[in-house]
Amino acid sequence: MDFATIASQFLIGLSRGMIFFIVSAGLTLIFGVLRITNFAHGALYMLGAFIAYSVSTLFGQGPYGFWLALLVAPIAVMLVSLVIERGLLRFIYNRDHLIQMLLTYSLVLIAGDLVKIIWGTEYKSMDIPGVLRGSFNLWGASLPWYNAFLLIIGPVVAFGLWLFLSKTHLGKICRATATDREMVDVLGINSTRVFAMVFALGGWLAGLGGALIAPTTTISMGMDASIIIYAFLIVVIGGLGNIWGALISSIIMGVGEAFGILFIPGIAIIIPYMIAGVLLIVRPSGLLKSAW
Amino acid sequence: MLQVEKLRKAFDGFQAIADANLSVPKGEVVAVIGPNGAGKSTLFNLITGHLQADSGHIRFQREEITNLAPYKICHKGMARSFQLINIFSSLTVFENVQTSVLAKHRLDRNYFTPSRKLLIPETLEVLESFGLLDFKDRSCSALSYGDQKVLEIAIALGSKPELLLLDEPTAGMSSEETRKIVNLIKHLSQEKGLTILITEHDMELVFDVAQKIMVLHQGKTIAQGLPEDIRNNKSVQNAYLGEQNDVRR
Amino acid sequence: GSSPVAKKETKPIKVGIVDTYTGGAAVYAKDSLDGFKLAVKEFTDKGGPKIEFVTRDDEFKPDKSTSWAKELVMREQVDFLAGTTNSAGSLAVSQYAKESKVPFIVWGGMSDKITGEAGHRYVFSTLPNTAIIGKAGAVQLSKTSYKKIWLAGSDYEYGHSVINNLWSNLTTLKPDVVKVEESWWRVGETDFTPYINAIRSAKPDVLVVGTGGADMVAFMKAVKATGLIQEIPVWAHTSYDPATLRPLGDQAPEGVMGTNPYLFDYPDTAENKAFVEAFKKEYNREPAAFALYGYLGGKFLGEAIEKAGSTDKEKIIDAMEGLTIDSPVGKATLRKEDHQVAIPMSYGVVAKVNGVFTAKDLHTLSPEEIMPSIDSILKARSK
Amino acid sequence: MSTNDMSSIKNSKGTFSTYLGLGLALAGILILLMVPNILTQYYVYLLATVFTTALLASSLNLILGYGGLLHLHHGVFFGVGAYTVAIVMTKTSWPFAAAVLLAPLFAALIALVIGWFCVRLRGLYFGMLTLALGQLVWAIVYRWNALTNGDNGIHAIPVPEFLTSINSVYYTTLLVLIASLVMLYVISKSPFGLTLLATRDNPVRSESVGINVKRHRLIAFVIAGFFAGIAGVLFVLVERSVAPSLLFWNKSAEILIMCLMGGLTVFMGPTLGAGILVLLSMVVGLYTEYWLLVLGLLLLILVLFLPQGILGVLMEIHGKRRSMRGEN
Amino acid sequence: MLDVRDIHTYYGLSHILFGLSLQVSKGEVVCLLGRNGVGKTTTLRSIIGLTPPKSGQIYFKGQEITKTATNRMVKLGLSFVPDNRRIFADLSVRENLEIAAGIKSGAWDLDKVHGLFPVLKRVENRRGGNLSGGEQQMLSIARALLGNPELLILDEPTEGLAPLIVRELEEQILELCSTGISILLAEQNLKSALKLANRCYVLERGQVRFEGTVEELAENEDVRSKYLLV
Ligand SMILES: Nc1ncnc2c1ncn2[C@@H]1O[C@H](COP(=O)(O)OP(=O)(O)OP(=O)(O)O)[C@@H](O)[C@H]1O
Ligand SMILES: Nc1ncnc2c1ncn2[C@@H]1O[C@H](COP(=O)(O)OP(=O)(O)OP(=O)(O)O)[C@@H](O)[C@H]1O
Ligand SMILES: [Mg+2]
Ligand SMILES: [Mg+2]
Repeated sequence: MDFATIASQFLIGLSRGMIFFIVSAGLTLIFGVLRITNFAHGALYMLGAFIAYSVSTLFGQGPYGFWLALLVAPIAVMLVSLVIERGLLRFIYNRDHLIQMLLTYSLVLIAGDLVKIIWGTEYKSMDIPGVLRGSFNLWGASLPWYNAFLLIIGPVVAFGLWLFLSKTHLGKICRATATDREMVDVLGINSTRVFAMVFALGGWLAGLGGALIAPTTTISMGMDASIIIYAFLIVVIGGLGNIWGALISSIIMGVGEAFGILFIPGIAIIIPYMIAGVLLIVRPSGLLKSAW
Repeated sequence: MLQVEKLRKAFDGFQAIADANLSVPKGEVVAVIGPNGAGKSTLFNLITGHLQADSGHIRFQREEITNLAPYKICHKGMARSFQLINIFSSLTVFENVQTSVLAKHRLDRNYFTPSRKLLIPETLEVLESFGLLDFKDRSCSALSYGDQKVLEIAIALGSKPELLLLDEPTAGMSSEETRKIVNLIKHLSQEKGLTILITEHDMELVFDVAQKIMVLHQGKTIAQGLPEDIRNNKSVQNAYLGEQNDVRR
Repeated sequence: GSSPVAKKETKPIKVGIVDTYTGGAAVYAKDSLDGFKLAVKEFTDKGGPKIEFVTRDDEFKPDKSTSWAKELVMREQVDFLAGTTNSAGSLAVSQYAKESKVPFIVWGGMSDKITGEAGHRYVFSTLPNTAIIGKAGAVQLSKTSYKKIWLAGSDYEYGHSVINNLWSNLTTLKPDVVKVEESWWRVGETDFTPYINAIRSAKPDVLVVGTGGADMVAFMKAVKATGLIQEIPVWAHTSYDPATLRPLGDQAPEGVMGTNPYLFDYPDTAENKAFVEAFKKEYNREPAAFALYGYLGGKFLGEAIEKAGSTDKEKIIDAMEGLTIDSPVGKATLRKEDHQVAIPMSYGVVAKVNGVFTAKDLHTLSPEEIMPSIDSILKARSK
Repeated sequence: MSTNDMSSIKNSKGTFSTYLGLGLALAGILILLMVPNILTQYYVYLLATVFTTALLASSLNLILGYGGLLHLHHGVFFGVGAYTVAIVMTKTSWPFAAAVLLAPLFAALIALVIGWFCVRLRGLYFGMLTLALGQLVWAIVYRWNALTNGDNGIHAIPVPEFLTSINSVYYTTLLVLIASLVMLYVISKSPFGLTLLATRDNPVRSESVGINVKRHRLIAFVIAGFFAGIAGVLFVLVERSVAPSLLFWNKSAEILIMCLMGGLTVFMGPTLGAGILVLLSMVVGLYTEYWLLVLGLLLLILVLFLPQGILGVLMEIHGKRRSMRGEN
Repeated sequence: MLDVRDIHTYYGLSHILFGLSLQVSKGEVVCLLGRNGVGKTTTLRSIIGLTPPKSGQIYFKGQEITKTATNRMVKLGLSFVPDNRRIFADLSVRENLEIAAGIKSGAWDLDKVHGLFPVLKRVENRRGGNLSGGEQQMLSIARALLGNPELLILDEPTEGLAPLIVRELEEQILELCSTGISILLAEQNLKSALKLANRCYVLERGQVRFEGTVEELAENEDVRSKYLLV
């Protein structure tokens, strides 16, 4: 195996990890602050992809379509999340995990059929924007521009989240709310607003993930099911609620899978579960400390 | 009966227990005192296996028990109560104590005998000695705070220990209830011959019940001895007790 | 107009359709259902046999397929079963069809086991299965000079079966081919670049892919984005199918080879045109391959009822065995021995013609060329 | 009733309601025994499915309701049980009895392995690891073509002649369900069950009264796996085919919903939940292809308004009435 | 300043407060006394809005706050230090303080708080959850002060603290009132109550049984033995 292949495979794995990160960051954020395991996160991601498709179709799949979709879809998903939070989730914050999980699972079921009602059953596809088409030569191997684009977007999102959580007042409040919601209220901060905001932010990230993945794949019902298990595994491996853990495990997952595909292509399907199983057995409570 | 030697424990680089030494003679009531954050609860957690020590030794009846799992330590004859109430919230008062009695008799893995037929007199006896008999079929979460605190100790007694560790048994209790607990401790020690290790901030209580006192300060044992000696120990006074008259009152 | 035959009071034949109307695979079930409905309508219009139907959604879960099949047979008392996009569902229902002696027309499941080793008197298939697809691909590839072959596909029955059949046929047709390696991706894979990168580094002569549904479109996109096709030729069944090309827009990779059982504009015959027109009129879209399969299912059933002159299930089965009908793709026969439909298949490459992506260099493979031999099937069944 | 008897009723309250419960159960069983003479074949089959699912859900409840462990992937043990029968019956020449014996044992073995890793974790971590390891088992079943036929599944699984008619399948599943439920009930009332409740309420405390919490949980896990394996055997009897979707996580989610629907805190809750869900999915499926939408909405209502489950609510009302009577 | 009128509070179905009334005037230190479980904490939680009363009214500076959301209390000038401290375990000591700062402007800032509790400066970067009970209590009070309260509500501030610390804390509280903050305090410890308070309310079963100045209470042997058992 030559160096170019290994290096490019590494970068491809990294870019794969970036999508994982963007989706699972939202999941882990919501878990950390709201203490809710959001099964519907995959559905929000799927919604992001479908909305991105609709937006870009509205502009005839033209060059601006994608960028506009990238802007609009996450915001639309954020609004949907806000409705979910205000309309449903806020009634179950002090219930146990199982109840919360099942509530979000009910949203998965509902979302699946709603998407079918709204967008129909046909496969949808969205164009890669002109400037990101094709690939470039990398030491003799080739790397698609779009993957390179993801390699930039991922760290930008990560850095933004870090700034937000550790440097802004709001970020600190988010973390405080994660430990004791009632006390946050006692200190004069409106915790319901914090919850709503965090859930919306998580939804925004899911929508962003969906919009980013949309041009590279087929937009279809069922794309939620395939991402959600990945996102869960990543969040758990990283340490529940820990964004940096999610970043690390996303990279491990993406790169691990890429190399699995390179070296044992025949059984690539079990690699994520193997990675997850091994890491969780070695570090049962996640790579980094749970919830901040 | 219990020896702690050169015990150390750090949390993320913060030395919570730095060189703690303690010996508890059989049949005595020994009190561990020290300011808040001195490491008393941590010491208890190390002794009962809820935390893993970084170094040092804990011996119970001449047997090394350092870093053994809590349930194994319990089987060796050590039981404890907790600073914060720590009971089986969905069980009845009776079942709370029965659970511990069952575990004592290693019946917790009996699958086919209905548990309401097992070890009833023994459980009732414990409940009776704690004055909880009247509530036995109540859900324990319906008890008052004081009664829950008593139940907390009753559960520990259910496993018929030789050494009982009490972590602030009277925290948040009224003076009347505190008096009840003092009497209970004296009863357990004098009538039942139980060895007791206790932490308390209530100095009146400590000097009332303890035959021996160990003072912990910033994770270190700074003094150990008879109550009178401790009372007069200068470094102890500085660290904890403050002026003498405060204690005498 | 009503013919005198139809005047005879016959009880309608009731068909119970179990198929996947939820999730990613729902698109096929919808197509085949519409095709079937068109066929039923045509019979009704010309006063032919009365066919009623009910549908049940199995959510792509085989255990649901059988439980619905049982409901349809025992409670709804249907005479025929049909459907199931999920191959495992088809096989499960087929087993029940055999036990309950209720004939089952498969127009969704593509596994070669359905009419192959697991075939029996009560199961019919009106779509080309993976054995046929694989053999067609082998025939096409055997006409090329490629020797070093990388096999890849979606990690599920369809993918494996197409590739296995293709490979075993190709090694007979062209003994000097060698397999470089194989790679399998999960169904629903969103990012094919790591697979393509790994394949590219091994420099095979050709990449042969067995993937379907949503994965097909995503895979084709990746072939384009990575520029793979400039370096390594690619073969994939249905690569130039409108269902693949339409969503791709201008992102289709030119030059990908493939085979296809049905195109609405090929063969350019009157029968096909008529079918496309009728379908368009009913549903306002062009028929895709699964529409044809559903249509064939309806056609075979109707004509068999007419031929049998009876609504007795056993007699209809007898009539169906070996039945040949006129279809949009020419003569279609349900082979007597294995109940597998024999229709021609096309092969060609993806190309841009007048600014639109379509197929070029189309050739037709006759059923004789691509159907697995009866001998091999009987051998598999006797195992 | 005069106030004088009040105290005696209060004392015998326990036994009285026990007898009432027993009487109801017996009457129910009698009716169920007559079902094949009353209902048509399809409903007999459907009830057999209900029994299978009920056993599966009840076995999960030992871990979920009694152990308080967030076990998210119970379907795996069910699937392993079913696959064991399928593989033994199609790939070996061993007798059916061997398959039936092996299936729950093998399911319990898988539970032991998965549980061995999981019981070290708490709360959601426990749940997530069950999910990850369960999906790993699914991936193996899905991928191991030579043994499992991959996603094609195994069909036409041969079973002994006397178990082929729907009625005999019905009686078999019914009897196995009753026997298993009785066993699960006995276990839940045994010291093991009481201790399991204690570990659910307060694992730290349990440990310090001398309970080996991890081992206790592991044993509960294995027992639940064993009974799920039995349910897997019943599934093969009823359907005679298996496919990997049995081990996929959304199957397990369905089982969780059943437990919740019936009520986690009530022994018969999961059984009731299984019955409702299986019957409902059939009835709704007749009218619409949007069953999942309906299920989703139903679940939403359940979670928001009836989190104790249907039986849970009934018991609560019953309890309140009783305490109201007792107070007077 | 604070006027609680005839409130009835429930936890679910259980009736805890039975028509309880109390007043706090500006600059006063008022102490709620009573044995375990008489409803001191519940009274404070009712005022702050964590368990709003089912009936009765609460006025603060003439404005009715009976149904006001907890998170608006700080803005109105009410800060609360709960009995179990409720430190944000995962935030550093400094972050714990920063969060509370800036909600309502006033004299208290980080420096001033550090001046009152020098310990907090030393452990600034430690995780809140790793502090000992006493440290947590100080942090909790400091955090409440950053809300610049006009009325500070303290629930058993000396519970579980070492005598030395208790004394220190008492001094700090007295210092606070000298800055003009009114204080409402729940205590079991009669000694510290007598030292700190101007007026006392003695509770029993969710009702006020005695109301008067500290001196009156000190003289009233009857009430003390009946309700406080000392
Ligand atoms: N969350 C709750 N649910 C039900 N009852 C409660 C709850 N919290 C407290 N109680 C009950 O309310 C009553 C009053 O409790 P409260 O905490 O107000 O007492 P307190 O005077 O503060 O006692 P302490 O001195 O122990 O702090 C007690 O009987 C207690 O058992
Ligand atoms: N899990 C932990 N992680 C980090 N630090 C800890 C942990 N537990 C305790 N500490 C620290 O160890 C020190 C000793 O705590 P400990 O609870 O043992 O004190 P204590 O003597 O029981 O005090 P108190 O009388 O207030 O209960 C404290 O400074 C505390 O912050
Ligand atoms: Mg302590
Ligand atoms: Mg209180």
